This record gives sequence, C-alpha cells and structure tokens, in this order.
Amino acid sequence: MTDSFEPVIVGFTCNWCSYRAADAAGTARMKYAPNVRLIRLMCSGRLDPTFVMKALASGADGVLITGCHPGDCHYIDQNYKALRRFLLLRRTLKGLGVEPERIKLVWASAAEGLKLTNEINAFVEEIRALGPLHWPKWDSNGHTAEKQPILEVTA
Amino acid sequence: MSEKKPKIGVYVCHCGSNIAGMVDVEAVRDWAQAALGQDGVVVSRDYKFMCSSLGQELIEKDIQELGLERVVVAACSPHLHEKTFRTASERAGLNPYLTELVSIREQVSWVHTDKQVATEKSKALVSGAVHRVAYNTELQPLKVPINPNTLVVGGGIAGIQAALEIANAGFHVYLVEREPSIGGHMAQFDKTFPTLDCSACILTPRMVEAGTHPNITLLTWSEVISVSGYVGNFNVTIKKKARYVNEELCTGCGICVEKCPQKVIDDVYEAGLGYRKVIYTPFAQAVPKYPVLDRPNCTFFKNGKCKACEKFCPTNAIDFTQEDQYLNVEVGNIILATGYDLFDARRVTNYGYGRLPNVFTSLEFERMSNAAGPTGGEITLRDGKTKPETVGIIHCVGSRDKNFNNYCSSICCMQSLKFAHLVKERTGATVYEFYIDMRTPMKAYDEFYQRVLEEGTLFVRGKVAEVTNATHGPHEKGKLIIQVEDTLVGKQRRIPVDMVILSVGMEPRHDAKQVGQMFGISCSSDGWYIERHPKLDPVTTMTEGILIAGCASGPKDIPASVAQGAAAAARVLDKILQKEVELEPIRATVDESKCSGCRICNNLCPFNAISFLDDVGVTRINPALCQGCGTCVAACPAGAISGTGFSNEQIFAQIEGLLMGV
Amino acid sequence: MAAAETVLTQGAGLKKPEDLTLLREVAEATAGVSHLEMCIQCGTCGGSCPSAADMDHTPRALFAMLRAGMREEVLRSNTPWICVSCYHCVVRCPQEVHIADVMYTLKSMAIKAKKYTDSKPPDFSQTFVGMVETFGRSFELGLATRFYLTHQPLRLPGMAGMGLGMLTKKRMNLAPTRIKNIEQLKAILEKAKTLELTA
Amino acid sequence: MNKYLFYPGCSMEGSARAYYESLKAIQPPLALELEEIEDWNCCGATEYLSINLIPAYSLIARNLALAAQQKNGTDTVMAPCSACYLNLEKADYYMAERPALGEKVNEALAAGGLHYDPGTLQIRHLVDVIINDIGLETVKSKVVRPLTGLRVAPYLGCMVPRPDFAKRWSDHEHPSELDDLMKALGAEVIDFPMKTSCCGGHMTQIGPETAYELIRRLVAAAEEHQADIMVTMCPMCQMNLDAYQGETNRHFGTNYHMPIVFFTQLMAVAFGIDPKQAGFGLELVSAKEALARIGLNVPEEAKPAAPRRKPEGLPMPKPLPKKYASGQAVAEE
Amino acid sequence: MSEKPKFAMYWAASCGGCEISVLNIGEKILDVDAHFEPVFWPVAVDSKYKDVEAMEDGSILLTLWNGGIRNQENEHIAHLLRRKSKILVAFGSCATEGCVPGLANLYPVEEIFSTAYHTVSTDNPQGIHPQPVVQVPEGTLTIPAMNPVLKTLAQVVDVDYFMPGCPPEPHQIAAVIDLVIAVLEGKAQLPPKGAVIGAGNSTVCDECPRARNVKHITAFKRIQDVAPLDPTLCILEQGVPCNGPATRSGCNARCPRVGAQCIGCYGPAEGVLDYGARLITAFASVVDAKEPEEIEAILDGIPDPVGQFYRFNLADSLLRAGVPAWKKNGH
Repeated sequence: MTDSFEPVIVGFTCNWCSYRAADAAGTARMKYAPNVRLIRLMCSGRLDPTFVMKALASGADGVLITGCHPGDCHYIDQNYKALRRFLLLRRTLKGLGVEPERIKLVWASAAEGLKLTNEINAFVEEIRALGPLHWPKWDSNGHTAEKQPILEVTA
Repeated sequence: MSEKKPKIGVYVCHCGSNIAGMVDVEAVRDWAQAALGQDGVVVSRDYKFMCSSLGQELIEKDIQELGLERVVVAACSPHLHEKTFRTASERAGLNPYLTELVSIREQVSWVHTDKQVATEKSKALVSGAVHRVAYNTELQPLKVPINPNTLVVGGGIAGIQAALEIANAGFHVYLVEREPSIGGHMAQFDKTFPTLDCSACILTPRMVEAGTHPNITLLTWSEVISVSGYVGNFNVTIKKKARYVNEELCTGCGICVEKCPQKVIDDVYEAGLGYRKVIYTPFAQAVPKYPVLDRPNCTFFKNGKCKACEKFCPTNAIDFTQEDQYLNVEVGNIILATGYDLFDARRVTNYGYGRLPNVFTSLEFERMSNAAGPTGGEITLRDGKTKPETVGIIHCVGSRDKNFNNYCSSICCMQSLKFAHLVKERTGATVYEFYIDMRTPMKAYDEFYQRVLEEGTLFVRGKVAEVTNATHGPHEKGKLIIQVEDTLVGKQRRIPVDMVILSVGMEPRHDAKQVGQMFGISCSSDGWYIERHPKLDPVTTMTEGILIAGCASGPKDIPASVAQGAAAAARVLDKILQKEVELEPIRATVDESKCSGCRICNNLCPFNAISFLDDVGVTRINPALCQGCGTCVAACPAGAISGTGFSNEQIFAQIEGLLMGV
Repeated sequence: MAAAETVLTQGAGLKKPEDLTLLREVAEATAGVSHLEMCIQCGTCGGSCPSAADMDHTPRALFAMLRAGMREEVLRSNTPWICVSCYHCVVRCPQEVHIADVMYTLKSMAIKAKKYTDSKPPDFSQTFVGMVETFGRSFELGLATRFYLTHQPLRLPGMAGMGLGMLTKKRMNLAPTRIKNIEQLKAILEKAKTLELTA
Repeated sequence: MNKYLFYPGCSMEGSARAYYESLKAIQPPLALELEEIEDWNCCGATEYLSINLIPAYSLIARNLALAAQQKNGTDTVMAPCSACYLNLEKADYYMAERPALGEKVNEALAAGGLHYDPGTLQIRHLVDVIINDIGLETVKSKVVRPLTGLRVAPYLGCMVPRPDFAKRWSDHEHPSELDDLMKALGAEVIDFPMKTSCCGGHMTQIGPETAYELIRRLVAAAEEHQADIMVTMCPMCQMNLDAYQGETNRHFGTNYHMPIVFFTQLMAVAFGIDPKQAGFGLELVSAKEALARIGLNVPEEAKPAAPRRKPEGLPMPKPLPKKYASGQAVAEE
Repeated sequence: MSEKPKFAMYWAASCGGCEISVLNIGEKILDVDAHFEPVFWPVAVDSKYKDVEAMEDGSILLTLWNGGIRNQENEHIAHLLRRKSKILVAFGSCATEGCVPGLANLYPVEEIFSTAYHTVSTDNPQGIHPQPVVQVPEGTLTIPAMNPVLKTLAQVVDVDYFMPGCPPEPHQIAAVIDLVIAVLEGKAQLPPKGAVIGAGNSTVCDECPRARNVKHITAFKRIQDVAPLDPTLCILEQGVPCNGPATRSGCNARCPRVGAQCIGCYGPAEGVLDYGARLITAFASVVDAKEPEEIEAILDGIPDPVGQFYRFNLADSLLRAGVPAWKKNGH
C-alpha cells in the first residue's frame, strides 16, 4: 500500500437533512477531508443500489449514504427503506468481493454539520485503511492492465 | 453515448475571496473548457460575483448569443442561489430546469485547507454537473391553487399575533389552542421586562380581539390530530375536546365555578402553587369565557352524584352528555406557534426543588408575585405567611449545561433581574443573583441591569453547586445554604438564605417531535423546530406551507415572539395573495408499458400517490399527491418508474462525471 | 496554530513566559476524554468541592492557570492533593470536564517533576503502590505504620486506641496477603511503566 | 439463582470484615451465588492513579482480563466495595472511550499473557444487584425481624452513584436505592441530606484536618436528623466514620456517638440472622444501643484496652525490606 | 432456385441446452431448412473452422451464438464469426449475460482448476492438471488457454441482437425465425441494432397468472419450507424470493405457473443497468421492519445474495465480481 493513497468517495445526500448539514458545515467553516464528492438526492429513499455499484465500478473507493434520522424523514419514513436497501446491498457486496465497510450509512440532520464532518473524516480514514478498491484484471492475454473502464453497458 | 451533446456553458464564481481564496477559479474555468469540451462545454467563464446582476447578465448573454442549451454555475449552495440562476436562464429563454448549481463554496472552499486539492475537487464537482446537466429535461413547475384559509396552532402571544395579522388582512384563520384559554405563558406572568408593564394589561386586549374577530374561528380545548395534503391544500382534523359546557348557551357568568364544591391543585396556570375548581376558567381574563369541566376530577363523573354546576346554571348550559368532536378544515398554510415547556427543575437534584420547600421555580414566583395569583401578590415562603429576609436567585437552571440543555435560554438573565427587582420592591429582602455570565443584549435590557445593581442586589459570579439544608454549624440552622464558588474571589462561599428562586430555562414542548412529524417538519438535536434558514428565513420550514413562530423554534422573549408571529403572517399573506403556488416539478411517473403490476412499489408511498389499477394490472402515480422523494423510482424492479429532476440517467452521468479521471 | 504555540508571550502580570502547550499536555495525559479545553470558568467545581477550604486554588482557578501556562504554580499547588475524588464536581460540571481525572494527572505530573510542596500525600500513594506491587494486595497495617512512622510520628499516640481496636477486632491483618501469580502482575506492571498515554 | 463473578477487594478481609461476613450470611436467603475471580489483585484504590496512569489502569485491567477468562455463565462482575467498583468500571469505560488507553493497557497485559476488550463485562455494585436483579419484593419476603422504629441514615458515599458511567443509579446526588432497601427492611429512613457527601477518603491518612471536618459534618447531620445509626455500602466510608470518629471528637472537642454499619449487616439481622454472625460488634462506635431499639442484644467483643505504658502501643512490624523472598513474610489465606 | 441465405450456429461456453431448445421448435425446423443453408453448425453439420475461414467476410446472413467467452478458442471463433456474419445474435443467457458459467468470475482461474481437478469429488489419482502447452514424444500439444474471466459475447465483439433465456423458449425462437423469414420476404423490418429479441418488454409478473397484493414480507423462506405453496398467490408474497418482478418477460412465466419461483434466466428488463440491484431494491422495499436487527433477521432468509441476484447475470453486472479485493490486498 502506498502512503500517498487518497481515497475517492462518492457521497449521496438527502436534500433536506444531510445536504443542508454539509451547507451548515460550510457556513461554520468546519474543516474536513476533501475526499468525498457529494451528489444531492431528494431523499435517501431515492438511493438506488445501482448508484452505489455504478460509483464503485466507476472508480470510487467507497460510498457514503446519508439521510435524515429515523423518524425525521422529510417524506415521513422513506429513510427506513434506504436502511433496508443498504443492509441488503451490503450483504450482496460482500458476496461480490467488495468489503462491506466500503459503504456506510449515516444519519445526519440539517443541524448536524459537525456530525457529518466527523463521519466523513472517520470514513475517509476507514477507506484509507482498506486501500484502493481492486478490480479483476481484464486483459484476456494475461496482461495486467491498470484499472479498466468498467462501464461497458450492454443494452 | 453517441447522441449529440447539448451546448453547455460553465460559470465559475469567485464569490469575492470566499471561493477564490481557496480554489484556483481560473484553473477550474480553463479545465472545464479544455477537458469537458468533448462533453459539450462550449464556453467557460469566471466572474467575481456570479450572483450579481452583471454576473447573471453574462450568462443570459451567452444563452442568447451562443445558443447555450445547458448552464452549469459553480458557486454556492443551491439552497441559496439555485433560484437566482434558474431565473436568469429563464429570462434568456432557457427552461430554468436546464441550469444546475454546483456548490464549490460550502462544499469546497469553506471546508478545505489545501488549495490544490480544493481546486481538483471543484473540477470533479463541475464535471459531475456538466455530465448530469446534459440529461436534464425541460420541466414546467406545477401550479396549485392556494386555499386562503390558515391554521394557527398555539394561542400564545406569537400565535395570537399571527392570527390577528392575517384576520385583519381579511382572510380566515382557525386558531387552535390545547388549553381552555388562549394567552399562553404570557398570561401567567406578572410584569414584563424591562419595562415592567403589567403582562395581563397588555395581553388581554389582544386576546379579546382574537376571541371576537369575525375572521377568526377560535378553537380552544382542541388539538390537531392529523394533517394531510400539501402547501395550498392541507386537510386538517381537529379534535375539539368535550367541555361539558354548551358554548351557545353559556354566558360566562361564573356561577357554576362558584358553586362547584370540588377543588384541585392547578398544575397548569398556577404552576402547582394554587387551586382551581373542577369546572373552571383558568383565569379571570380567559378567552373564551366559557368554563371547562375537568372530567377525571368531577364528582359526578366519579360517583354519579353532585351536578351542582348544572343545578345552578341559569342558562342550562351544562351538558354532561357532550362528547369530543372532530372537525375537518381545509387550509392553505399552517403556522405552528406551539411555544415551549419549562425545564423541570426537579432534574437538578442538587438544587433541591421538590425536596426543599422553599426552593421555587421562576414560574411559581411569577404566580406568587401576580396580584391575581395564589398569594395575592405577596411574596412568602412555602408556608404562605413568612416573608423572606434573604433570597437567592439562580441563573441558568437546566440551560448551558451538557447534563441538561446545551443552549442558553436567553430570557433567564432578564427574568432573574426582574425577580430581584420585584423581591426588593415587595419585601425589602437582601437579594443575591448567581450567574455564569450576564446576557442583556436587547434594547433597554442592560439599562435594567444597571437599575437592579443600583437597587443593591448582590451579584455573585459562579454557577451554584448546590442548595442544601445540610448545615455546617449553628449559624446555618433553619436556612437554605447556597454553596457556590465566588469565582471573582476564587473562594467557595456558603450563603444562607430563606428562599431560592430557580430561573429555569425553556425546553421544546414534550411532544414537539410527534407534532413535528405530523406536520412534516423536523427538530434540531436540541428538539426545537428547524427553520428554513436561521438568519434569512426564520419563520418558514423545509416543508412548504408549514411556518413556525415564537418559541417553537427556540427560546425567545415576548418582543421576538410577537415579531415572529407577524413575520409568519406576512409570509402566509404573500402566499394567499399569489393565489397559486408553484411546486417543484420533481415527480415520479410510471411507464405503463413496462409496468408488470408486481406491486412492489405499492406500499412505499406515505402520501398515497401510488395506486394500483386492478382492471389493467398496472400501477399509477398521482402527480398532485407525489412529493418527489423518488423512493418508488429506486424500488421498481422493472425500471418502469422514472423521476423527473433526478432521473437515473442524470445520476449515472453525474457519477461518471464526478469520477472522471479517477 | 503551530506558530502561536511556539511563540511564548509575556503575559501581563505573569513573571514567566506563558506556556501555551500546558493545557493540551495535561489533557492528553488524562485517561478518557478530559474536555479540559471546554471549561467556561463557571465555578461549579470549586463550589461543589467538600475540601475547597483547604485548597490554595479552586479547581476552576487551576484550570485558568493551566490555560495561562503557569506550569510551576500549577504543579506546586496543593489542590490535586486535597482532592478527595468524590466526583461531585465531575457530575455537576456543565461542560463534562473530567475534573477528578485531571487531578490525578496533575498529581503524577507533580511527582515526576518533583514539584509538590508537601511530601506526605505522594509518599502515601507511593507506599500504598509499593505494597500492591509487592503483594498484589493492599496491606493496611504495613501501610499505616510505615507511613505514620515516616510522616506523622506525633499522631501515633492519638491513633493508638483506634489501631488497637482495629487489631483486636481483627479488622487489620498482621501479615499481608499475597496473590498467587505475582510474577504475572509484576511483568504487566513492568511493561506498563514503559508506556505513556499520548494522543 | 442469581450468579455473579465476585471481586471482593482487599478491605473485605480486613477493615470491612463485617461487610464480608454479613454478605456471606445473606447469600443463602437471597439465593445469591458468587464466584470469586481467581487470583484477583488490588484495584489500586485512589492511589495508583496519582502515580502513573498506564500501570494504574493495567493493574485494574488484570482483574477484568481474569474475569473475562473465567466467565462461567455470567458476564457480570459484582464488587461490593465502592472504590473497587468505580475503578473496575472506570477502566472498562475509559479503555473504550480513549482507544489509545485501551491499546496501551492491552500492550501491558500482553506481557502477562492477558487481554481485555472493553465492554466484555458488566461491572455492578452489590446494592444494584440486590435491588434490580433480586428485587425488593424478594428482600421483603425474607424479613422476619423488621427494623421497625430504627431511624436509619442511609449513607452511600461518593464513588457508587458518581460518576456512574453506565447510568445504573437513580441520581448522582440523592439516589433512592439505599433508602428503598432500608425501607424494605422496615426501617424508618431519614431524608439524609448528605447521603452522597464525602467521608474524607484517604485524607484521614494524609490530611487529617480536612478529613475530620468532613467526618464531623456527616456525623453531625445524622445526629441532627436524629438517626440511630448510619448505614453504608462503602468500606472506606465505614472505616473513616467509625474508626476516626473518636479522633474527630478529640479534634473538635465534641462527643458524637453515631454508629455506622454496612447495609448487609442490617439486612442480615432483619432476615433473622444472629447479630454476631452479621458482623456486629466489629464496629468501634458501638451499635449496641441502636440494635437495642429493635430488641436485639449484641454480644460485646473484647473491648479495646486502653493503651498500655507507652504511647507506641501498636505492635510494629518491621519496615518493608527492599526485596521480598517469596512466601516468607506472607501469610497463607 | 436462388441460393439460400447462409446460417450458422455456434456453441461456446455453455451447457448445450440452447442447441436442444432450437430442436424443440418442432416442425419449425423445417422452415429453417427451407429458408437457410446451414454452413457452420457443429452440432448438426460437419464443417471445420478452416471452412469458415475460407468464406467471404459477411457471407453468413445469420449466426446464432450461444455460450460465453471462457477461453482463447471461444474468443478466436467469436472474432471469426463476427467477421463472416451479417447478423450476429447473442443467443441464450450465456452469450447475453454470462449465465451460470459466469458465476466462476467469483474465483480466480487457478482456484477453479484446483476445485475441478484436485478436490475430493474428483477422481484424479494421477493428479493430472491440464496445461495449455504440453510436450509429448510425438511433439507439442496445445489446448486453448482459459481466460481470467468469462465474458459475454458483447464484451468481446459487436453484437447485433440479444436473445435471452436459459434456454430461450422454443416459441420465442420460432417467432424470431418467422420474423427473419418475413424480413427476407420483404414483409417485415429488422428491429434496431442492439435490440433484445425473442422476449417481452416488461417483467415476468406481467405474464404470471398469480394474484398479487400490496407486499409486506416478514420472512424469506426456501420454497421447500413453505408447504403447501398457495397455487394462486404471488410466490414472493408467500416469502419465497421470486426473481419475477425484475426478470424480463417472454417465458410466459413458465416457472411460477408450475409452482417454482423465477430464478431470473431472462435477465434484466429493458434499460436496466444492473439486474441484481433491481432485485436488492425490490426485495428490500417490501421487507416489513424498521429496526436494523429485525431487518437483518429477515434478510438472513436470503443466505446467498449473489446466487439469488446474479445467478445468470454476474458476468454482465456492474461489479462483475472478480477476485475479492481483500484477497488481492493480502498478496
């Protein structure tokens, strides 16, 4: 493992809580690791497991999923659905050879900028410890190609 | 992706030095032009303040002259300026939903410390948005009519103010109050700081006005039990608890109260310090004037005998058969002015409240000093006779303390100063104030502090460690001992007093969370309702059509609560006068040719927007009910549901863009 | 940040340069998360302390001195040695400062720096620890006699009645008890003595 | 049958013998099974922490590691001594709160072939176990000699209700557990305002003037509230208030006589057990009068004789040699 | 009589079921014979690779390719037939998405070999381990080398149409033949390139006769543990993980009709990027629990999520599952 490994993490945020928590963290000038790139969804319930797979397949080393605290969902209780999907996805990823620790679900309300930044910092370190996500070598001639474009999508 | 790329313009904002101080804005601009050219970027510019009118004109000009089909602005959070830039695009003839805002301020420049890394992250975020925006589609906002009626929940001073403002503008208000009378906490106070106005004298006229206003339907002794619908079109069910008094017939003469033989401790209005009858109006100036019968304590309901109230009622208004009523009302906007609970001082066991008789709470003291209160305004010990010679007032009880509430309750310093003044004025006692910091920042507040200093109140800087009856010697016998470090002296002191007043803080209502969930708004970690923006939008919430005023969003004094009530009313009136409201066109739709009728999605929608059509065996989504969360979109195993604004294609493209070059 | 720490400012009214690393040093050497930096100087600790009257500074004042970098004065203070570990201040502190644990840290720092003014308390602790390290158990009689002989011979006459009472009632054993695997304990403590708690 | 791993602590065999004996006496009626942690060592009291942090916590953690190995159908360690209870709980808590501490302690433990993962064990005090596991109803059902008319001042001391990392106690300042237990025995319980105030701790040794004042306050408050007897759950509190009450009287010129015994002793007599078997008579401030109020006579043990000729009447062991040959000066237990 | 258009069919890494399925079209096979000249069809016609190599590029009108690309030979022939064919159809699940052979992508090749040749279930007293190149007295023998992973046909060459199914249903094969004949006769148009043919647009539930309700799953069970299975009610609603909701229609709900859960052989529905993800989200969406522990307990009823969600689709999934990352890190 090289010392200079900087994990790349895609984060999915809920428009109503965690995205605003990120705004709040910014407004309060809280400093945190720059490794997470956020995507705004309307709700953690929108999180299709495909997004996570797509992110991992496209080069992310980890995926952070954030939503409102249980019981606080802007859409009543959709975050519970996110929770269920997350749990089943994590099991499946393990079977697929991706360490389940590479995905993390965090509840952060709009008021919890500090919590969000702490979670981000912790997650970046966890992923750093895991190292880069390794992919199967694809070249049929046995050449060890570097990370392949994984986006060969059949119709 | 072989289809022709739409022409995209990228605009990177310096935000003065807010962004440019930590992000190499020019580098991002150049990179977008060079690296994202193949993805459709035809122009990339930077500007000092993109949100200024000159910045906006830059974008408008490019749309018109270069024929831009998509716009990406890298600046601040979309929650601040998305509307600004979308409106600018619209002025130039581009559908507003074809413009995306990337947050490189809140998410980059303000939170990172390495300029190079921050610049790289900005590029990635811009790339994500560029890839995404190519898949944005033209959308039209959904317009729905606004019902001009308004529901105000909570009849304290904030709710009364809000209701009156709206009613005076000519629109109808349902004012719902859980207690038998409106007035809230303010009705319990004796004097108000810093002016020492008589609280009742200034409040009563407002209460009467609210009670008699033709545009206000006053529903006291009532609670909202369910809410459905959305901005402009809420459907609310209100439970009107049985009063056992026919409001049509009652004249409020008070004979029933007089004749009722049963007395109970009044835990609400008198804060447990006084008594009331079982059939009662909480206080003389109560609005409405009709009494309420307290069923669990009523002798008739318990033993089947008594009915004294009925016998003596001159208008036959007592009705023991009355039942709870359920009203359905339709309103366009809702203002929650649900107020606060007092911190329960018994939790600070080292202050002895509940164990040591002569430890009082601030509300008990308010009642005691009120001429209409249980002692007729006499300040006495718990025995009801003895005047205290020495009184200690303790600040920050339950506030600014990680064991209880972290926040400052903001009113306690002033309230304590008011108490010191009243004690001095009424008893001439020696008064100590124990404080951590004196906080007197509003108009004429510090002047009041000066006045109380002048009156000879003894200020001790130190958070009181304990109030005890355990003596260290005969000189302390029979006294309450306040043990405290006088931090300005650097020594521990034990100060014997006769009476202790705990200036207890404010807490969110015990049921704030459940009430919030019913109305679809959330609470901060402290439990107060979260405003849309703490500075710029303090009376609206994340949920369109639900507003908050007064202490529901945090501790406030009377002037601030009144201002918020009026502000919330102004926001509601603005909505009503627009007659319609535009909703974000983020909605889910089902491609019925792909839907197999598996019914996986059928239990997912809390807004009942999803229905199954038995005859054709497919699921359909009602766009008026859909709130756009996207949970069903994510769930559909057949990929038959798609969501506007956040489509799979948009998200996939954004992921690819974010990770470009990784 | 780093620059600010290395620059020693001449504090107004303080004779020595301020030592701005002191607070952090104490916090890091304290078990648990001390929250020492969170002190708002409210005085709850000083007000709660049952033995505050005998302290030269209240705990609150001591924390202010830590902030001001007054290393010498803090380590010479009798305050930590007067602390009776009653935890009243700990549970009442509105900022959750682990006051009692900070006192332990200050004591061990004072011992290491040999700064304490009264040698009784550290000697008592060390005598106690010596017994424990030797036997694995405490030995009240040995502790008492040895400690009193060294430090408070004048107190012995007064104590005799009590000591005799304890002995006749068999509440003090004449000989120490020793654990079986004392070698294991010694190995653990030897190793532990080579370790230090840092961030 | 309620079963626990048992950490007696050093004082149970010495100054708090009455506690140990009465505990043994009430075990059968309460169906309380205790399995002593094999080869436990001293917890270091409040002393080791003052000297050196990592060794202090390693000393405590050796007990936790041994207990975790021994787990025999239970993961709860019961400690009757307040200081031991606090130290064990504190080590468990801080090793988790400050992972760096946990790592260092385990590094040290490894030198003895041991390891402890914080959170493995529950650390509980005897009173907590009696009230919450065995239950007051069971206690009541065993009472054959109710303590009717005996005015008891419940005195918990500091280290059990505070800092209370695991939030097991009803309050830090005025917890009700000991009151409830005494009421279950039929005693008249006074609202003792100093029930969690400090007894002086080790200040009786190193700063007696400080300690005497704290002892005086407690005894005075008990007397002011007309208590017949104080009841405690802490060996240190009992020792300070009992053994140093005479010293305190001498220091202030007062004449307090306030017996203080362990709660288990009162439980035992309420359960009909002979006072002697319950450790009565071992206290220096005699509880005879108090027991007489419930119709019990205590056999008087040998009274401490007045010091003979020389003031240095205490038998003096020799100063500790630098090194101990194993087993020589050590008594078999 | 003009020369008949040329037809080819090839069998790569697959079980052979696809070939049988072609024969299962019954008398329709005569239409094939009437309209096409089979020039390369190892199961039915004796022709050699060199014969194909000798053909003109683009001279074969229609090639049905079944099987995944597992070794160098498969890959070589795929390129060859692509060159020679006008229309190349990935025929059956192996060719379109990898199918069961694709599950081997969870393991490195060495592990596959050691499992196949050196475990207790293998009778291999001499410990033979195949080598791509072997020296024998007679000279050098070569056999095609295994690729590191199995690929779908489209991952190797350009594919015109995809025909899912394990195997494709005879009635769907017949329909496709009819379509091609109609095109030849100028009566119909070919679908756009890249289309899925011989299947529906929706999912299996569309063709399933079982009654369906709003779903609340409190436990997932194996089908043999639900006795008796209600013959009229949705299988998923009875707690048996049925892949029907996410699997492309076209089989006429063959398995659910006879009381077996759909295992997903027709692959993802139109436009779906990852088949397994659709099932994860669908199953998780109907789990009736809110507490993590309860949810986990219900999910324990799906002991092998990869097998459940990717039995046919692994080689075509987004993550494809190569060597587990933690194994690699250990090296």
